[in-house]
Amino acid sequence: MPDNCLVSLSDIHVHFPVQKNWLGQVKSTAHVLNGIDLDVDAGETLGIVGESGCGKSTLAQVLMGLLQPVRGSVSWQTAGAKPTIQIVFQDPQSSLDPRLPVWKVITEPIHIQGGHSRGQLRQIAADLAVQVGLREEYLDRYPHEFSGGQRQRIAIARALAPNPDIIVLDEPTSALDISVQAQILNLLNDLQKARNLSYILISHNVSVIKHMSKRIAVMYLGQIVELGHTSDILQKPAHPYTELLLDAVPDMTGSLAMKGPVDLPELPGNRHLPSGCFFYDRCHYRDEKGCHLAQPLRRLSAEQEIRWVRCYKNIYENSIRAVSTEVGV
Amino acid sequence: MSVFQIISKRLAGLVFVVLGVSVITFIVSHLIPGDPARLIAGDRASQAMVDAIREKLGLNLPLYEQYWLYLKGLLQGDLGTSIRTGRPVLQDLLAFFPATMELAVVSLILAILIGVPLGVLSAVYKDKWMDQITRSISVMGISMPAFWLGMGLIIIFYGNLSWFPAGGRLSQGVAVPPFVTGFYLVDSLLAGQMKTFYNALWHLVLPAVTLSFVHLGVVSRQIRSSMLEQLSEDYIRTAKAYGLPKWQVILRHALPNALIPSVTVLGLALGDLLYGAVLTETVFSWPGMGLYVVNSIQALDFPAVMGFAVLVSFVYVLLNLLVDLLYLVIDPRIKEVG
Amino acid sequence: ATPKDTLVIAKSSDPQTLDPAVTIDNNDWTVTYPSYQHLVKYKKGSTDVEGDLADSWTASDDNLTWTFKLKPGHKFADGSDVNADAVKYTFDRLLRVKQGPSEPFPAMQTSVKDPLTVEFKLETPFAPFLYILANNGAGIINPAAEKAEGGADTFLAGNTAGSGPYQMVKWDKGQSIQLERNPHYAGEKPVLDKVLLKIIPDASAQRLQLQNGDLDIVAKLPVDQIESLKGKPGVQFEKVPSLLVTYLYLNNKTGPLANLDARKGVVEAIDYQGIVEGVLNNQGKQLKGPIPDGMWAYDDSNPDFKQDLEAAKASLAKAKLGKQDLTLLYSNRDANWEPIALTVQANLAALGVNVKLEKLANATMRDRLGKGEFDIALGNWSPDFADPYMFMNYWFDSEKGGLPGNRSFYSNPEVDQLIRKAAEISDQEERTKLYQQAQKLVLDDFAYAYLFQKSEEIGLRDNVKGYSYNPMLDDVYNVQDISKE
Amino acid sequence: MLASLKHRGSYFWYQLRRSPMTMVGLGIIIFMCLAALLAPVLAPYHPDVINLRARLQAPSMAHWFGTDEVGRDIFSRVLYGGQQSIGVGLFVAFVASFIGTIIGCFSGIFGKWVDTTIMRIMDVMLSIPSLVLTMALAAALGPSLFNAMLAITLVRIPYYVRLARGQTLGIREMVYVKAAETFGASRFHIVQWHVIRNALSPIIVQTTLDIGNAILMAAALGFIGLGAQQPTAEWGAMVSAGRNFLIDQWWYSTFPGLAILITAIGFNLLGDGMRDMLDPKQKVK
Amino acid sequence: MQENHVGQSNEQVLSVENLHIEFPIYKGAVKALNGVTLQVGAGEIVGLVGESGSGKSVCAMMSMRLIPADSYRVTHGTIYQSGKDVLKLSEKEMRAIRGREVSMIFQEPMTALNPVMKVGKQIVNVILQHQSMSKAKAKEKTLDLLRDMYIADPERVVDSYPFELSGGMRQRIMIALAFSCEPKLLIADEPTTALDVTVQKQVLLLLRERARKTGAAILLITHDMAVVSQFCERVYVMYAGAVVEDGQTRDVMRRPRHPYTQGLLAGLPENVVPGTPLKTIGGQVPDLAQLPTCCSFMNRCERKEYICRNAPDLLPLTSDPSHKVACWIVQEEDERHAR
Ligand SMILES: Nc1ncnc2c1ncn2[C@@H]1O[C@H](COP(=O)(O)OP(=O)(O)OP(=O)(O)O)[C@@H](O)[C@H]1O
Ligand SMILES: Nc1ncnc2c1ncn2[C@@H]1O[C@H](COP(=O)(O)OP(=O)(O)OP(=O)(O)O)[C@@H](O)[C@H]1O
Ligand SMILES: [Mg+2]
Ligand SMILES: [Mg+2]
Repeated sequence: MPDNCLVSLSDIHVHFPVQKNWLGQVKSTAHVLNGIDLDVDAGETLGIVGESGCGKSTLAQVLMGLLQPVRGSVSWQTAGAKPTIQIVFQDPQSSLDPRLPVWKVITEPIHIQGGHSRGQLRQIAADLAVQVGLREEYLDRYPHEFSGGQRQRIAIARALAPNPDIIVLDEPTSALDISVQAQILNLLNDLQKARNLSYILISHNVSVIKHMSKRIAVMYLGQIVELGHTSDILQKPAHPYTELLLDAVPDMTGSLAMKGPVDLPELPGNRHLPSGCFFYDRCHYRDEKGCHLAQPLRRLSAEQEIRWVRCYKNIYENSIRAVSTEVGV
Repeated sequence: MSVFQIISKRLAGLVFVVLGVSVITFIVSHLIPGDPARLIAGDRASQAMVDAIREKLGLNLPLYEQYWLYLKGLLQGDLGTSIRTGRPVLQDLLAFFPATMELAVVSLILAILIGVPLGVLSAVYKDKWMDQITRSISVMGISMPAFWLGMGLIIIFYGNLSWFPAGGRLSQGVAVPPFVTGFYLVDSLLAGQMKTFYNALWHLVLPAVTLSFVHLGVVSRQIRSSMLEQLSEDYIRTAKAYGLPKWQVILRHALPNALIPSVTVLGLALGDLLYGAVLTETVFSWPGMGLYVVNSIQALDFPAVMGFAVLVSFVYVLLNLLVDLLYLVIDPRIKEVG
Repeated sequence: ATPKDTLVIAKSSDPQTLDPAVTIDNNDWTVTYPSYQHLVKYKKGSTDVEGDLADSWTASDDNLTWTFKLKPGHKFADGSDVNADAVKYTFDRLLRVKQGPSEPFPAMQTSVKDPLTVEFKLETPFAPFLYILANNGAGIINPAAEKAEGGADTFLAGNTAGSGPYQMVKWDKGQSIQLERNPHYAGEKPVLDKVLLKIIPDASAQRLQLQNGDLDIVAKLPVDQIESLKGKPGVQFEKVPSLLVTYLYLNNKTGPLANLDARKGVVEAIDYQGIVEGVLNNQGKQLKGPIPDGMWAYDDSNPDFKQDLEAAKASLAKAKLGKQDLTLLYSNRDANWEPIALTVQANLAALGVNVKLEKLANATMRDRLGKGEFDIALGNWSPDFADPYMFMNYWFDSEKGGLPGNRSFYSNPEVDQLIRKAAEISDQEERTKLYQQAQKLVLDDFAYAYLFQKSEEIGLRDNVKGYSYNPMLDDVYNVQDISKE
Repeated sequence: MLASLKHRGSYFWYQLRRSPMTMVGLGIIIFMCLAALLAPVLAPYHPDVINLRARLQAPSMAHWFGTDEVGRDIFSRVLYGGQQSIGVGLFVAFVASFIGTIIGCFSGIFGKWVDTTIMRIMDVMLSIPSLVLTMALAAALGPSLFNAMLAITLVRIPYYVRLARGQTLGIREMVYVKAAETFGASRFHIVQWHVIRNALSPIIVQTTLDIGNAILMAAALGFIGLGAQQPTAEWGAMVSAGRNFLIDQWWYSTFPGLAILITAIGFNLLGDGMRDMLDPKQKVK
Repeated sequence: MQENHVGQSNEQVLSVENLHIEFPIYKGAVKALNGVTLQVGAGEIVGLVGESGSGKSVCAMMSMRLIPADSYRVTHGTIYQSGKDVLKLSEKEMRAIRGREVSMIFQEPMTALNPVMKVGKQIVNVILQHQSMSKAKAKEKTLDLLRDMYIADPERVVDSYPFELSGGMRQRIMIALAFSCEPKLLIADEPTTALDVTVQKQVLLLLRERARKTGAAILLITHDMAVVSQFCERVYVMYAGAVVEDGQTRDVMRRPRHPYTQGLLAGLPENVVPGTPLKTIGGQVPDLAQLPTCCSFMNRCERKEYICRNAPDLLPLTSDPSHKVACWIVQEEDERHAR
């Protein structure tokens, strides 16, 4: 484990009871996280991609301490005080209380910690507003009086207020327009440099992840199926799911390609976990040799100590993708 | 949730509610100053006589013991004996309950038959004159003191026009149908007594109109707001985008969806109708529980008041159960949701 | 319109119980009184009594033993004979049940001498004994009721078992009660087959139905309804005297009115004439003292009460009431009480005395009355038997303080002595003297404020013949004498 | 800030003007409240002064609404009665919503057994016939307008508890509350900062609608004789007293009855209108 | 992309001409559309992109006149559907067109279907509305339509309620519904925004396949540039209620001419080296209730000049008439170059 590791998750499992019988006994369970191992280093941006419902937001909630895992542990790796962690949610509309003026929204985390006068809080709010590019005059307005991008700036200001070490960004730009998305991504990058923040960036927009993060984790059905440097993974996916995902991402070049018949990708259910490889049903490469067994997350090769994959087959070798090097404009 | 689950959950609730209701009414009715024994014995009775009666009724026991005795009876379906009439409370209540229930049910049907179309029209023609009129009607209904309306109707339709009878359930000389459900309308049809049926219907008109007018407002207001909600939903846009005729969209798509959240309101409205009947019954000499209860409270007839409260809350919980079951039928989504 | 063979009478509420040994409510007597016979009955329209089941009777000289001979041939509705055993059964049961109706009866033994002779042995002499035998509670019950399902107590609560001209055949709770002729009734056969008592709680509805011919008889209409009904075609009114009196209890024992001058002030302040005119619409007359007109021992020589604000002011000044509020209790039992209470309040307000009105449920009001927690309260009183005893002994005997009758908690040994003596002797003239003497004393003490005795107006359809009112039997109709044209 | 308030004010007026029904409602309320407040100035007679010799007079120039059975001027009594009736409505609605909201919010935010217990008690209270409970309570406490008010308030509380709890459960799921939890916010903070503020509009709407409701309920109690005591003028009690005179002295019950009807209509129209206005779906930015 | 032009003719299934629409609100009106001009030829696949609030949905909804009649005002312009003037048709004539000649798919497959009606019945209803056939026939046809959507067991699916199906499945049902009466035009308003990329790909493929088979034209509304560039032959770019650029997708994506389009594409992470700052457009979208008379992009434009105080028209470039731009500067520049 590297020295600058801030937090490490090991073998996190989260289940939700979804149906109870009349005695209150659980009849069926949603297996949302099924063994997550992950380290987050200081100052890095870790991207997490995966399809809808694979447990990304749940993972964020575990990190925030909003959920207690049923198994596994979250360990904070610093010697001194526990690092502060904050979160920015996807939808800036619903993550800001519509009835609070902006300065109160921004300073809510420190207000809760206590010990600041009203005047101090306003000053802090004003400072933060400037940092995220909001005008100080706006502090008395209410969230609905702002555009989507400005609201997301407010949310970021609020996350910065307690001086965090880590910020979890749960789809921070997916509710925003392209032109605004660019502003927010730039802002996040600037803030990271200025404050040596760590980001955990959750998104299903691969290009955003690619732009922002050095390292990414690909999630599938509550597990990390692939982990490694962004450029490596995008170029040479080692897991069939990653490959499928990357194939589906539309790019700016060429036409939509028809690869085989139009099949119906039914998303996996998390009520009953498969006994073998979780991706078995959708996998083009499946065989009867090892795929019926549960797959551990293993190191891809001895020399690439940072690259991990949850597939015993080595599709990596022949999966070199043509990554577009062409840039528009 | 399965039918079984719903029923078992509600039944557990029923026990709790009935217990709670009995405790609260017990406490409250014993808080009322006054001595029922004295009431029975009469003004001029001596203290010795009053004491004797008190002892006979068990009113000299400590309160918790009285309650315990009451509870024991309750478990055996015995609501105690009315202090005022000397008859078992259950027997008294059952004599009055069907009349109240018939009035309430007919009023509810009336309120729904008129209120739902009004609500739909109001939503479809939102902010048009149609909406203004239907909303005026419903606000009038909600704001109308029922007893006042009832008195007015009697004066006009009995006093001046003689179109309807002044009160009661049947005219004198009209055969009372054999007891099956206690609803004269139903029983007379079952017995084939058409004359009784028409007579009973004729007697029901004014009280039912009075009582339903109030709830018509509640119903149409509810339907209006849930219709408005549904009409702004995406699937309505879809239906329109595929060229379905306006009224098909409204009646076959929006209305069923709007009725779903309204079922709770309608079910509870029946409960309210039961209580609301108290005042209406007084005005229309309707032989229901209303008058009985008012008299019982004034006569400190604890067992009767408690019996009434327990019975009505029982019905109320059963109505909730019915509403839950109705959801199973009309809302396919329920089965899935935990 | 109503059927020819049926008399339709309005009632405001269902009877509570039909057991003669339990009911003390005139409202129940509408059903029970014509269903039972009594040893003696009131003469038509009078407070005097005559034999009903009893052919003749004698009292011993010490007024302790009463012997009654029964008329032969009277039969209960089930056909069995009315005999001495039934009489004994009735009175034994009455004293055993020991509820309201037994209250006026002195301790006594009943014994059967022969099938048509009964004897009552009283423990103390009781002058009005004969009169209480005409009470509803003394209706002779068929002993066969014992064998009914649930026993007599349960059966009699909801059924009749008597030998009167009618019997109850059907009771639709909250709607109507139907009486039919008793086929075995030995007296003169009633004209009408059936009597239907319709339960109509609302006075306006009663009035409209009478006007429309859906009712034959309506009693107790509010005065204003009567006023406007008069002259409507098909409706007639019978004005009848009544012994129902309305008066104010003044708390003699505790509170500001324990002071004689304060009571005097209150009595002098009230606008009696205004009440009779304004509230009653002249449907009644002022009282001159505790004993109303129509009852023997009534003293016409007493002056009418008059409002005299000057005198009242002086009396109140003497009493030094200070800033104390007076509470006035009343209930919703009588529609006239509220305007009366308001009048009293206004009258006293004119003298600077603040009266706080409290309108209570009847049961609650009784509770307060019994405990003496009031300054002034409104009350109605009607005699159960036709004897001044009903007024004088109940109202003024210091031992009957509180609910039993002396609601003012009045206490005067001299009065006690006079009225107790009057209750024991049987000579009416002697008794009149004693009662009038006592009456003078209590008037000087301002024990109560006597307002008025009401005269009833009964509304009838104009084809109803033979109705007569008995002041002792409020709410009871002489249905056996009534016919319809 | 001031500009924003001013803007909101004028926006409120704009919406009001667009909804004539709401305007009518507001107009009625203002009219009735003014009439009640100015009763001492407007009333031609003292409301309690009796005149047995001028009883039950038909409406005339001297007595606009006629007189009652002790000769009091009904017009004056209707004016003064507004103070009682509207006062009761306001008191009941505000106190019940205040208490109910607080209980409901905490019930919703604490959840678990606290919630279960509170909601069970509310279930029980709701399933007791409300009129009976009110009557029994009013009888137990002794008849007076104040006690009737307390009784109605007590009976209305569960409705607000349910409403506020429902709102709280909804708000508790909002992302901004999730966010506050990540800052380590206490439940008290969440209720104070987020829940109360956001649950307020539907509660205010309900409160407005309930004022009319409470006026009707107080009138019903007055009608059975459990409300205001004589000589206090209160509309329900007046209707009840006039009931025996309805056929010939129609004016006695009719005017106080109309007053109840109109006032209740006013509050209902305003409440309806406010519901539409506060409905976020209809909001135009 | 020449191979894509199968079945295209000169017939225009949808033609919107200089359309201005406003919604009256408190103190004024929201000018939602300010001169939109767009054409969709038969069998053509056309994209409509723009930021949120730029008027894409209003434009689509207006083409089918689905906006409540009393909530908007048409201040200028015309809409033609296969030669019929949409703004002048009666409601009944409009109903005959909806679903029959033009269909629509919406963004949220979750809410676009009636939640308490079985999906089969919903499709059957639409078929019976427009085609005279027996109910049994209509049911048969529904099953066929679902089979065309590669749905394995259509018998089960027709008997399901929408909530029992996944998002992708529901969107397939919507596509089946849209093609049920073989319309000439399909308007798809962000049909894949709510879907995962893997599902999005399948849905888009299906859409294209069905359109090809039936000869229908598609107007695809989206704000995903990548989807447009992969899927559409031609694209309209909207800004503040007006079309600012129109041309072959390849041309527009490779060589955007309007400063707004340029800014938009430059802001895409796809188009820069990872980690480097993204280009952004300064300023904010104008308030549609207070639109200036100038070019609506002027206050954000880096190249603004005096002339920009008048609103420009969408005009073909001299150098490439199939490429139209609404910008004085660009038009002028192009003319200079061409000369
Ligand atoms: N409280 C809960 N009870 C039951 N199931 C839950 C609960 N919270 C989340 N889930 C389930 O857990 C799964 C993962 O949810 P999560 O929100 O973490 O997904 P996600 O990856 O963030 O998806 P998205 O990309 O749509 O945001 C989903 O299937 C969801 O239904
Ligand atoms: N009924 C209406 N009343 C007032 N304004 C409206 C109405 N409908 C739409 N608008 C306004 O019209 C403008 C265009 O809205 P539209 O929905 O067409 O945008 P869009 O391009 O589809 O955006 P999105 O990408 O968010 O779907 C918006 O500013 C919107 O607020
Ligand atoms: Mg998520
Ligand atoms: Mg849109």
